[in-house]
Amino acid sequence: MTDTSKPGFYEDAGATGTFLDANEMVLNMGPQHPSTHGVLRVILKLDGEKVLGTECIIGYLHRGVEKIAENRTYTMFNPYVDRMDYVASVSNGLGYCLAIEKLLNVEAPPRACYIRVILTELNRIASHQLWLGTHALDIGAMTPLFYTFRDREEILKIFEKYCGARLTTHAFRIGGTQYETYEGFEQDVKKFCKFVAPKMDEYEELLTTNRIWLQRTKGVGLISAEDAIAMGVTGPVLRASGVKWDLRKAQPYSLYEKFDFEVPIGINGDTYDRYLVRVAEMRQSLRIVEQAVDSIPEGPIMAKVPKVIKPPVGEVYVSIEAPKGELGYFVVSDGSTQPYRVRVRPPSFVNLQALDKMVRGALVADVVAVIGTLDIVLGEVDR
Amino acid sequence: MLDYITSYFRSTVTPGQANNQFWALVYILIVFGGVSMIVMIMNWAERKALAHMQVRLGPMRVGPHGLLQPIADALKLFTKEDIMPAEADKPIFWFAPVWVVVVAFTGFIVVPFGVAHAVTDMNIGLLFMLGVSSLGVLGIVMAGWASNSHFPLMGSLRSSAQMVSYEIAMGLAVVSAVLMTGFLGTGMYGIGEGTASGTLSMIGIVQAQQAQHVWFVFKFFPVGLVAFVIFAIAMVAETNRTPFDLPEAESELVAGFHTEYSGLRWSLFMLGEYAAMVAVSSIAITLWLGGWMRPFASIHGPSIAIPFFWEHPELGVVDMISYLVPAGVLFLLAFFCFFNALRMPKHPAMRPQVIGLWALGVVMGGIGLVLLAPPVRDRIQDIFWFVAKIAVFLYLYIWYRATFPRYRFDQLMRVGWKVLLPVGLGVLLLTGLIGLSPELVTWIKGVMLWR
Amino acid sequence: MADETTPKDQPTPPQPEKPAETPAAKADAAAPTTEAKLAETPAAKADAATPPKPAAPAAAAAKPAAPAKPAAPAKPAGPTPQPWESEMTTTLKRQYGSAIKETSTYVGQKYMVVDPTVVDEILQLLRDDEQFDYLVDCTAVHYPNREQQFDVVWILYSFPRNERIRVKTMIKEGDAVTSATPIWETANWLEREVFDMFGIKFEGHPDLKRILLPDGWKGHPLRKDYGILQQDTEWVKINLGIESGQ
Amino acid sequence: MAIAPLLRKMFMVDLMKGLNVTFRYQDPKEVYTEQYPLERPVIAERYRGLPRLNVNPDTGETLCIACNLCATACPEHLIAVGSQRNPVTKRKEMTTFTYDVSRCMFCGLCAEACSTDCLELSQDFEIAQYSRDDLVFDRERLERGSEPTVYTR
Repeated sequence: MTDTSKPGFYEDAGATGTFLDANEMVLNMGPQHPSTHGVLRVILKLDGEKVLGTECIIGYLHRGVEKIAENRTYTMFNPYVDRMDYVASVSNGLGYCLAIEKLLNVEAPPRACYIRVILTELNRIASHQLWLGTHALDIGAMTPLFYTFRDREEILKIFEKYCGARLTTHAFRIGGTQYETYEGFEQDVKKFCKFVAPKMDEYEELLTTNRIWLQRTKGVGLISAEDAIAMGVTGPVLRASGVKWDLRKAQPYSLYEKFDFEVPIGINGDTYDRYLVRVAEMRQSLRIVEQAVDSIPEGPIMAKVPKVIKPPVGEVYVSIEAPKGELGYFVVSDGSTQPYRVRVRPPSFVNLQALDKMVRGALVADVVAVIGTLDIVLGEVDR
Repeated sequence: MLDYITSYFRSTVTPGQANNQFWALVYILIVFGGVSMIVMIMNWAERKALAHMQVRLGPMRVGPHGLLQPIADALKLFTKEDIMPAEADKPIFWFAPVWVVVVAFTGFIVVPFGVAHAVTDMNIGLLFMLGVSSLGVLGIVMAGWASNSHFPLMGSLRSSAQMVSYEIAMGLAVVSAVLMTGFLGTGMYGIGEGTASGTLSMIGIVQAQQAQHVWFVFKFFPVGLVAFVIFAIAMVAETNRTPFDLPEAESELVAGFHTEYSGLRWSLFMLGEYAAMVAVSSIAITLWLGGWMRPFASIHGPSIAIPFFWEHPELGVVDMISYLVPAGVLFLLAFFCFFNALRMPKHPAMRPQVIGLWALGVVMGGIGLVLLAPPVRDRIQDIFWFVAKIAVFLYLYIWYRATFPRYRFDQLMRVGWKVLLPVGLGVLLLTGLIGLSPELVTWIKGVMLWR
Repeated sequence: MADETTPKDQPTPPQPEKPAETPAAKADAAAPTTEAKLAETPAAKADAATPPKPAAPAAAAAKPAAPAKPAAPAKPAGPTPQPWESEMTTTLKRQYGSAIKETSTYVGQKYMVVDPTVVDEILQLLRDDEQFDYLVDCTAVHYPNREQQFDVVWILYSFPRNERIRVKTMIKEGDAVTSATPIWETANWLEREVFDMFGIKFEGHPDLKRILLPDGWKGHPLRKDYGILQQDTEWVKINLGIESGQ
Repeated sequence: MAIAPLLRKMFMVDLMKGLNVTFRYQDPKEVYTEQYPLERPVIAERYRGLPRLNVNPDTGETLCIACNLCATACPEHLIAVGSQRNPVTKRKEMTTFTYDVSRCMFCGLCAEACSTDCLELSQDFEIAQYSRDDLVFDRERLERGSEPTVYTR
């Protein structure tokens, strides 16, 4: 473990140069803490309640996914990616499958793409709902959590019916999808869309105009567009800073170019904007789902992929717009059945790095709000 | 001795005023038991109401609809291992929860549950109450300091800052209400003849509202209302409840000042907190909501007489109906019990619970019947209305908790100092001006005549 | 946990041998074609065939005239790296000459292989002049059988151009790379992770220490000579007080 | 300053809206909780739960042909199939089958690989056991399949 009590652990240890300056307090937040979203450990250097600096200590959930990948065949590794960002496992699987498909130079048939889009967007809604609930809980509003979880449950039910698992779905396979839609899939999805739209209004009623919510989120965790780009922050966090960039639009994959949706952006890059962006994204995802389910084509769901996947030697980097940001897979193949190297570019990991910048000078309560607003999943940060 | 005990029956004042120590002791025990009971019921009700607001069911397994859950929890907390951190300041760590509970209950000495239903009536009752309830912060600071840990320390520091700043707004609002007791005259804008000095006695304040035929929340509308709202906000802050629950902010400070506490000690903190909630609610009720008075207490209606049942020539039909409300409420509760017993899942495992619910319904109905008996009925009135008002307040507490996010520390301070304090000052000033307006008018006239 | 329930060993071949067949064996077959195609980078090709180098039939696709060497039977030809020429690459090549060893595209993805000595300058230049303002990822690949054991890869993206390139450099074991942290702040943690997993040092990094593994951990797990079941038993014993489960 | 926002702020309309939402939800009809052991959840047909080895319902013979595909497909290598060549029929026959559920991640690759629909992930989700050893299922346990938990008092 990091020895934080060592003198000089922090570069700016105060004017006296000693670490234990009388004005400063070191607060260890986590890894067991209600609002570090898992096992994140943040060491805060405080002046009263003011944060002078942070140090993130991660790795408590490190499982060596990249190492495992080198010892599994391409097909076998597929379920493991679900375990990284376990609240958006479908997106993880999609990114992985797309990367290997690119390596194999095959493309999933349109029907598979549509199914993928539907599930991924549903997963995006689920992920954002989970984020909204926990974020609100961090800020002290406990009720939205239950509403969002209730509505997320409907998505999980669809997942369960479609691929047999609720969280770690393993829904897609290299070259398409394994499962044909079940009887009544379209109706279920449509019913869900109808059901959830008014519920989203309810979340907003509870939070969007609430003065306490506004005070807690406006101007908190500011990050400018330049900083956000320099920090490599992606996803809603970047968009809330005003950068209109969404991989689904910029470099469409899985037939996203066929769908009509908008990329919501924020202005100030504060916590409130990120909240608005994510809520707007949920609605846009609903739009995509509705369009996709209306126009889902008939056809095969699996491209012609050999039983034993042996991609030619080469390396590709394929990334998708996961709910948390750009999720990339850098896969190196040596021509064997096992990947030579799989590198996952985890959005949460990179976004978490911006924490220090965002909370310096803020209060302790803001640290919690900012951790929440970054929407990190420690499974993905630590891999 | 027996005379000493029975002599109090003829008294119409509180045991303290009657100088009857025995009955004072009995009252203390009753109040202690009653408040503890309220805390327990509140515990259950909070879980259930919160759960239902959050589309959950809440406790369902221990007893019918989880009714025995508070008891089970209390048992669990009593039998839990009592952990004291090795580095803690042990005497203070031990003393802090005791202090919190003692202080929270001490205030109840002056709370008038009825015209004669208080332990005693001090002429500075209100001051005593405010003073004692603000002592609670001391226990919290002690707990935070003695834990020798960062989270509790921050929680307790927040708590002390918060309580001090909200005391002031609270005090201003209270003074406004106290001023109103001095302005005689009836009705909302009844501006009195002369400036009788007000009273700080809790019973005196309610009696002033009775005499003026107005709850102070409506007096000098909207001045009284604003003062009440200030107090209502400050009292939530004072009791560390959402949205002002920073000292124990669960998501930031883990549990704030009681992070290191467990088992019995922790439960004492909870007991103290809930008792404090009841205490401040009763201040608000006494000052603004007419204390033990029923709503529309000045409307009596035509007088009526029913032999053996209603023989109060001075009271009217409206009074009679209101006198039946307590029994009615219990019958309603009994009905709910029966209704829910029928709706319980039909499962052999649920059988004891269903039986329990039926039994509870029967008990409720029985109490309701007892409350119908004229002697009981007449004496229970004040207490019933007071407790009913407390229940409304406690419900509000739960409701806030379900809805609001938490303020940040600096914002909390801002609300206290920059919003509530100026508004409180304004209200105080307005109360005085409106109340003194006849005098002011005469004075201005006098000045002009003298010219 | 012990493996007694699955006495059968996993079908994967032992780890370190695996990459051996790839670069060494197949490089010879593929090198001549590339040599003809990319006159600038013969040297880089010859000693190490790091860049995605398909098996022999792939070479045929790249250069139809060359005699196709039948390799893996009935296996469809994989794509090959195509040379990538653009304004940017010519500028860079003019400026750095042979330090830019290769500029190619593979299945439409652009990448360049550069010399480790100039990589920081090139990254700086790419950010400042070519608007590659976003460092997507920085990672490494280990090739134990090569003299220059590590590929360090920077994946860059340009918001204005909507374009993605990879910059690759090859370094020896023990060599250090100049840190990209002054160029992109995001490189901080990414480089720490590369250091943690591969033991590649980044010069000028403000705080180069392990990030995912504990500080006292021995070894760098993503190196090919670090087996999947291997772990720092000593660390586990000291810090967790348990016998290692493996 | 516009008067309407000021009034809205003064009368705390924003807070009232939230209070309204939570108040509305007190309706017992809105309760979403499933009282689990009393009410059984609806499990989807495709649910990937406890593994099961199917037997031929007519003869009671196992459907497994000991092809070892499941063991090969399993990412966690937790399936071990023991087989023996039957001297009479010259066919491979499964003798032992071990499935370590404690390490299973229910990805379903084994069931997909099975060529005879013998190995299948059933809808049983109640697989808690008192020890890790109990989670290593042998052939007999796998053929017994789902054993719904019975709650007794």
